[in-house]
Amino acid sequence: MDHLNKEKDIREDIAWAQINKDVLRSLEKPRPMFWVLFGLAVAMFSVGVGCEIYQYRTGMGVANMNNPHMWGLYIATFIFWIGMSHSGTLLSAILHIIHADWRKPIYRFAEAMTTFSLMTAGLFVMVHLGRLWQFYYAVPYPNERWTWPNFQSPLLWDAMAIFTYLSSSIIFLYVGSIPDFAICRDNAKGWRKTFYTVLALGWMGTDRQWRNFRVAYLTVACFLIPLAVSVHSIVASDFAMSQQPGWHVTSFPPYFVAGALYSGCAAIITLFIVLRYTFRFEEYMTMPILDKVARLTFAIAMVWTYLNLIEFASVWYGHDPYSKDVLIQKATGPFAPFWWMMIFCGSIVPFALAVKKFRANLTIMMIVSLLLNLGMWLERWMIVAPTYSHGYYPWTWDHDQWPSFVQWGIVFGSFGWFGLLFMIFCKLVPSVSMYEVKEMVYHRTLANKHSREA
Amino acid sequence: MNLNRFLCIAGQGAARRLAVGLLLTTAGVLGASAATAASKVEQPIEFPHDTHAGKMGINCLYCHTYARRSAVSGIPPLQKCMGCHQNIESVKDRPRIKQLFEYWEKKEPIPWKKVHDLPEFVRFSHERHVQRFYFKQERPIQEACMPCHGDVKGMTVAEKVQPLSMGWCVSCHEQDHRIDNVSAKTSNGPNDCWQCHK
Amino acid sequence: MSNINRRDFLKVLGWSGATVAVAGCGNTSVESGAETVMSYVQPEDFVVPGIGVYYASTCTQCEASCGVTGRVREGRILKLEGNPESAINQGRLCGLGQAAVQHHYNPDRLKEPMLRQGGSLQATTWDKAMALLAEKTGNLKGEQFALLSGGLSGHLKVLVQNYVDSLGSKNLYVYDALTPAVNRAVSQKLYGTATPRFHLDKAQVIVSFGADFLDTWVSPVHFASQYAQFRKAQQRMPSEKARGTLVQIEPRMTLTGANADRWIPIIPGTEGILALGLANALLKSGAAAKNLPAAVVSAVQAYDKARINKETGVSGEVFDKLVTLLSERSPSLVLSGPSAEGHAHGAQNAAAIMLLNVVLGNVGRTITAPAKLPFPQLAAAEGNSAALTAFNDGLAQGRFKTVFIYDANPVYTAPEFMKLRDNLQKAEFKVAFAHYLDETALEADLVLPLDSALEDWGTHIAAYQSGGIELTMQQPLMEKLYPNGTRSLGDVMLDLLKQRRADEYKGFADYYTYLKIALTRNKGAFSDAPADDEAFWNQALSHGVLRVKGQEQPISVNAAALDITQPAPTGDDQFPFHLVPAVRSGFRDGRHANLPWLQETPDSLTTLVWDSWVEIHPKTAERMGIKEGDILEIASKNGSIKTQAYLFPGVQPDTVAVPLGQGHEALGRYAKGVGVNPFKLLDPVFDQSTGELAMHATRVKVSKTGAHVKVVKEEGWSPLPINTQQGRKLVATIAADKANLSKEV
Amino acid sequence: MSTTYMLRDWTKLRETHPQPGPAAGHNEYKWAMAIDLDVCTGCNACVVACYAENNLPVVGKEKYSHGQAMHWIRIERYWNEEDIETPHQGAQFLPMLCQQCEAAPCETVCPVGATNHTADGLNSQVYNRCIGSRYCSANCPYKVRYFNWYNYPEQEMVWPEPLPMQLNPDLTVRTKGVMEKCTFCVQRLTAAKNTARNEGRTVKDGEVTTACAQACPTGAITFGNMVDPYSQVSEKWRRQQVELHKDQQDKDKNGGSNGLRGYRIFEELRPYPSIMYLERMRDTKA
Repeated sequence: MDHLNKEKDIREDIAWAQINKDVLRSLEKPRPMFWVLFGLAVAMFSVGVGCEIYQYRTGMGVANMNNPHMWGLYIATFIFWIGMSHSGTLLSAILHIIHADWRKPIYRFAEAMTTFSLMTAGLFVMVHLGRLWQFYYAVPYPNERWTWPNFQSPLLWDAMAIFTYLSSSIIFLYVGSIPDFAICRDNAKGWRKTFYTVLALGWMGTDRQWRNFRVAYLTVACFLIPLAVSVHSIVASDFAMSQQPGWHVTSFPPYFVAGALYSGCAAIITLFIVLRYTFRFEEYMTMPILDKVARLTFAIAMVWTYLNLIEFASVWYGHDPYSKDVLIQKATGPFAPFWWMMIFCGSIVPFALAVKKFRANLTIMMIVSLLLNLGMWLERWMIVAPTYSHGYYPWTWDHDQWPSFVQWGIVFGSFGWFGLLFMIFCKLVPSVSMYEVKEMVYHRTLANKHSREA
Repeated sequence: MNLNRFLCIAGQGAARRLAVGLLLTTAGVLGASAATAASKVEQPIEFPHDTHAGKMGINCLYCHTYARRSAVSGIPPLQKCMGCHQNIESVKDRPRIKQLFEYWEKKEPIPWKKVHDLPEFVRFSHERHVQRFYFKQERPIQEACMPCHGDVKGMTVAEKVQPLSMGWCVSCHEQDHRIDNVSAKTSNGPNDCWQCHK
Repeated sequence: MSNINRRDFLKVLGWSGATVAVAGCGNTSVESGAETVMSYVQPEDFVVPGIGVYYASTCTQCEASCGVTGRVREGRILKLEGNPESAINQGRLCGLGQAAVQHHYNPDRLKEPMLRQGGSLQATTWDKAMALLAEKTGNLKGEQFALLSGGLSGHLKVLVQNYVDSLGSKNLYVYDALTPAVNRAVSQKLYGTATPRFHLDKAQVIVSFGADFLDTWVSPVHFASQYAQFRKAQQRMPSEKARGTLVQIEPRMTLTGANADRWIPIIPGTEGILALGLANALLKSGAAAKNLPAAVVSAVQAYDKARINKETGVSGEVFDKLVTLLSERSPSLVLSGPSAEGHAHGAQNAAAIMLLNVVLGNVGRTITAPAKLPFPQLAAAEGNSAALTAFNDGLAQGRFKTVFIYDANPVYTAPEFMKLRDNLQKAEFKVAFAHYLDETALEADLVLPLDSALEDWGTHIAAYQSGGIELTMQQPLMEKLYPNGTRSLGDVMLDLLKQRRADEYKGFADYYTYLKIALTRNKGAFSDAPADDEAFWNQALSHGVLRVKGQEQPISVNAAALDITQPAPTGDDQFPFHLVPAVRSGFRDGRHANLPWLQETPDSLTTLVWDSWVEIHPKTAERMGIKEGDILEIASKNGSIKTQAYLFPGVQPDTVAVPLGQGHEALGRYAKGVGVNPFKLLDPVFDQSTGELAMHATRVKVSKTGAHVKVVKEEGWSPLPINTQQGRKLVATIAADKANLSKEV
Repeated sequence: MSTTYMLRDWTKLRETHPQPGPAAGHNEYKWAMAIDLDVCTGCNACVVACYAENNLPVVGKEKYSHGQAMHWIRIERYWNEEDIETPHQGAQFLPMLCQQCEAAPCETVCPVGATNHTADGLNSQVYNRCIGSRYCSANCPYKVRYFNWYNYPEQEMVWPEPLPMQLNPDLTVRTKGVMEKCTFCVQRLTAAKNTARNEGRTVKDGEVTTACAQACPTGAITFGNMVDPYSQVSEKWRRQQVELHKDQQDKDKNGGSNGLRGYRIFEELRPYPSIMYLERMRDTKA
């Protein structure tokens, strides 16, 4: 019974009214600081928009891509954001299925993260297109030209997978927060009242509603898990299905999924700390929970490292001299600094999570989580760029191509966009699931009672 | 693909556009933009096709002489018009003919307006279609031209009666057509993108 | 067909930007009545809209005079292709030739005559201009007039010559910076003909001392097709079933060198020594010494292997291989090229090299005499640089009052030491017949814009005739772009001649009629010419080639006439490097630098574009700590240029090479300010016997400036100092004797 | 490509391995090339010919330096690794253009099917359909696909008046954001096929050729129809014992010491390229 002598995930004597009060406080009129940060996000986003407009009117050339560097930061960042999106699903869906109830206080914002990062990723697919205004050619719909997209193309699978994943995770997020909307409705005034009334869909908390709710929630959760796995496997097959050296690797799909969960968890840690600080959620986002998330992250980090090593090994001992060539270039060529940085951030830094003392220190956790995310972003870039600069065909090798400010600007902007959405979310939707926390408290008390009786 | 069939049955122009439009608005828009309705064009001289092709029954290829040899059917050179009209005293004083003579004296070509204009990236060959549907199948010329140009006999200046849009072309290329007037062998139009897209 | 008619069916039909589609602008529906469609008033029945018509003409991009056919659609010339009728290029055409359309459509072409008023050039009219010419040449003493022209041939040459005569002047200077004049002179001495025919296809071995016959030398396209025969064993006579072997000996690798089985770098100027060494060794190994004067035989004794190695830098082993190769395989062919001839002792070098053909008994087998041209007045007058020297001296002494310049850009091509720009000012009235406002035109007082080669009439007889003599026809491929702006030089010359000898020339309305009459009059001179004049003329135009009945003549050998004495190689501590001004097939002497296609086409060997560079051997570079892209200063006694370094293994270690043709101060938007002009550096060294400017005799010193740029090149990044296949099987190479050619087609 | 065709063509053109002729759906034509590297001198005539025929934009120095040149055919120049010091055996030239692969890596990955296989065994690129995902180029082992990074017709140095009058009306000028590549001069092929059809025959050997092959001063490039067993090109392939549908030629199986010069680049990647190169020869006695 060692969990007894451990610090508790959540206080069991906390009053339900208290929970409502604390959480609803996060929806109150924002402090000035909020507007400052908000303005910052808007500024970042508009930088991105500016760059995109420039690129849209002048042509992709301004991104300083070339032959062979046909794809650039866009695709890399696209994968990064898709990866991010796995956090929510992991916490809410997977942990929900396996009844890890410590997830309850933190899954809501994780899900939001899923949705928003997917929306961001979607944008990058668009930004990447040479003829954005013709994107609808990729949509399979019966049209006057009698033409259809090419269903063989991984890119098309991508588009479809992402769309499905996005829509279902939105549903998941929404369904999951209906009871909370009801609570908000009951406590809100003015336009917020109507707003929440609409969203709450007349939730009264009757037994029947609860029963249906549970079924619905579970169903969507189950539906979401395979999606989450498939979506990143498909993103992986964008590369694995192609035949370029360094991409044409069977282990890519699991590798990508692991990477996704990894970056997802890292991002959760970051936002966990941020929210805990801004909304004073110490009561709910407690250190033990952070500790659990951190340990989970560490585990995934090790899985990722393992898969990484597998990939290197398979390339190194494989028959394909070209891929080996690329691998060597990654380690020694012009991209070496970034590549080693990625190894460091991705495989070395996580060991900090293995240290209990560090796990207990918010500052360190913050830094670590940011480093992890950096590492994961670099990983994606190191998948895309080196293969181009050193592919099959030596005549087109290009080692001094560097993304132009346009590319950097749009990547930068995407973070603004994400922040923007997230801040709006925090002010409209309770970022801690009230009803589930109540459940959690209730279960814990029961559990303790039993153990005391025993 | 069955859907396509359905659309095909739903037929050309409006009906199909409606069907598509119901299925997806974007498509509806495209369809509409593609199939522009019959439009009358202001020409420098209001040339009466009905008289020439209809009353006189002149073979289309007599004036549009390049159609059998070239991708473009060609607007008849001024010389062609004069070839006949110099000797037709009866109509010399008609206003249109007067105009014609003016151009001739100035030795400058008539700035006809294009009626059946395809996008510049389309590689369409009159030659092939005329060869197949007129010479090989030995149909009357009007019949060979009608599917695209409509019943010119009934028009004064030519009017665009078909959408001349991709789907419209494909709908005909997908059908089987007889090789010639003797054998029962049929074949459909080419379907490589590059056959029409340049 | 009459001239009037031509104009009508060459008319441009309803041209607008829209005629060429921009794909994917996404407008899948086209509004009716938006565009007008034009038709001919009176069509020629062979002109069908939508179908290209081909007209034969002649390429004037270089002296080779290849036959071309132009594809004309709706009255626009779209593309030039080789004319299969022409024995010179047999339907093939090099990049330079194809780029002629860009001369024609060039945005920087002169569109109207310009007259210098108050220091600057102002637009004027042709009538004013012609009147002015009449005035300026009216009461002029013959010796006060000079005409500097590029290479001339055919009837234009006659007209120009006659005009110069009509002024009582002797000063017609035909100048070309790049013609192998030394070679011509020595050939004349040795073979009795300046332009012997070479039969590359018949040779088993070709040893070329810097003759870049695949790219820039004499008649590249023709030699290229012969080279193909020479290489493709299966296409040769059964008697000689071997694939021809090519050895190239030169300080800087040319395209021909790049295709050689053996490329031998040599210290510039010592080619003659090597040649004599070979002769010596061959004679020792029992080559027939017939028709070799004893003097020569004894003279070559002095050149033994040790000396060769010491003075030329060619290793004994390589030397031996070469000797065996030449003594085993016959017939062979030895060519002498610019890099051997561009020295003070260039003629001796050439002589020593050509002597090998006598030693090897190639004369009469792989080298024969050209047929005799019945009308010498039409024969090509090839330019030479001695002409420029003479012209420049005349200017310097202020002997010329009125100067005409046609088809030459001396201000750009003349070396700094000539001070030509200043000397030009001494002539009081300078007329430039030009296509562009080039450096020379800018100095002129009157600039007269000429028709492009694709708008003009003309006849050409190439100096180098591969088989029977060909007279190639040049005819307009479309109506003039600037009908009132540009004129044909032929027409201008006729008008000028009418000013002088009205009665003599009144019969000729214009250049066109002049040509027609001139040709139809003596059509007897051409083989299979129809009796009827019109038929003959139409045939001439449709084929673009007239075969001249010229009787064959045997080739003679006069080795005694040769001077083969070789000076001892000299060093120069202050200027340690030899400078090779490398000719680029695209730019030649720089006149084509404003053609975007040619600027964008990578240099075959360095793959650089849009710039100049200095080629330096990697080892030398390493020694001097030079990296690719470092800006180097190349300084000779007469000036210096700064340009980027390119590490190039195909250059002899004490030699640097800078490509010609770039570094224009004017000419046009694509050429201006691009790269540097090595002409300016050249030392005042001249070939002793011919007075030709010795292009390869300049010594320079190389120093780093510290600046560095990214070299813009086609070749990819490579971890090695030079670009290799990185172990991929891209270009596979097989030993010639391993290859099984018997099966090939 | 309507659905009917889409499905039919895929089964026909993708599943069967490309035996020239009906098996692979080549009814009358299978265009292919043989390039003899022994006579290719690297003179760049083909490159200029391509610019002239296919309305290729001249991008200028600055864009060239970014690797954004648009040449559909490029002459590559390699040096021999053995004698880096002095290239005694000269340089190695390779004309590289779209290999018109039978199982083209680019075709399968295009999301909109803008590039797909024609019944003549060409690898078509439909500019109007292209949305510029650049996946095709990403997957091309030869990197012979070129992307319109800018709207070249609008760039003032590219086609200033009157240069546009030279543009070939038989094909378009590509706008920004679309991929383009060598088409084997499809506009010429189509014209030739039309003429042939009108006369109720198929195109004769030598009746049509590509701009590069036509210009080549040494005739290094042979172009023709592989379905026609008597065409020059199929003759060459046969003599070299190179078969279109093999990813390893029988002649190469036992060390390949048979003196035959024919080979295809990156054959082992199984794109089944339609261009056969003939090995360059060097006389070792020289």
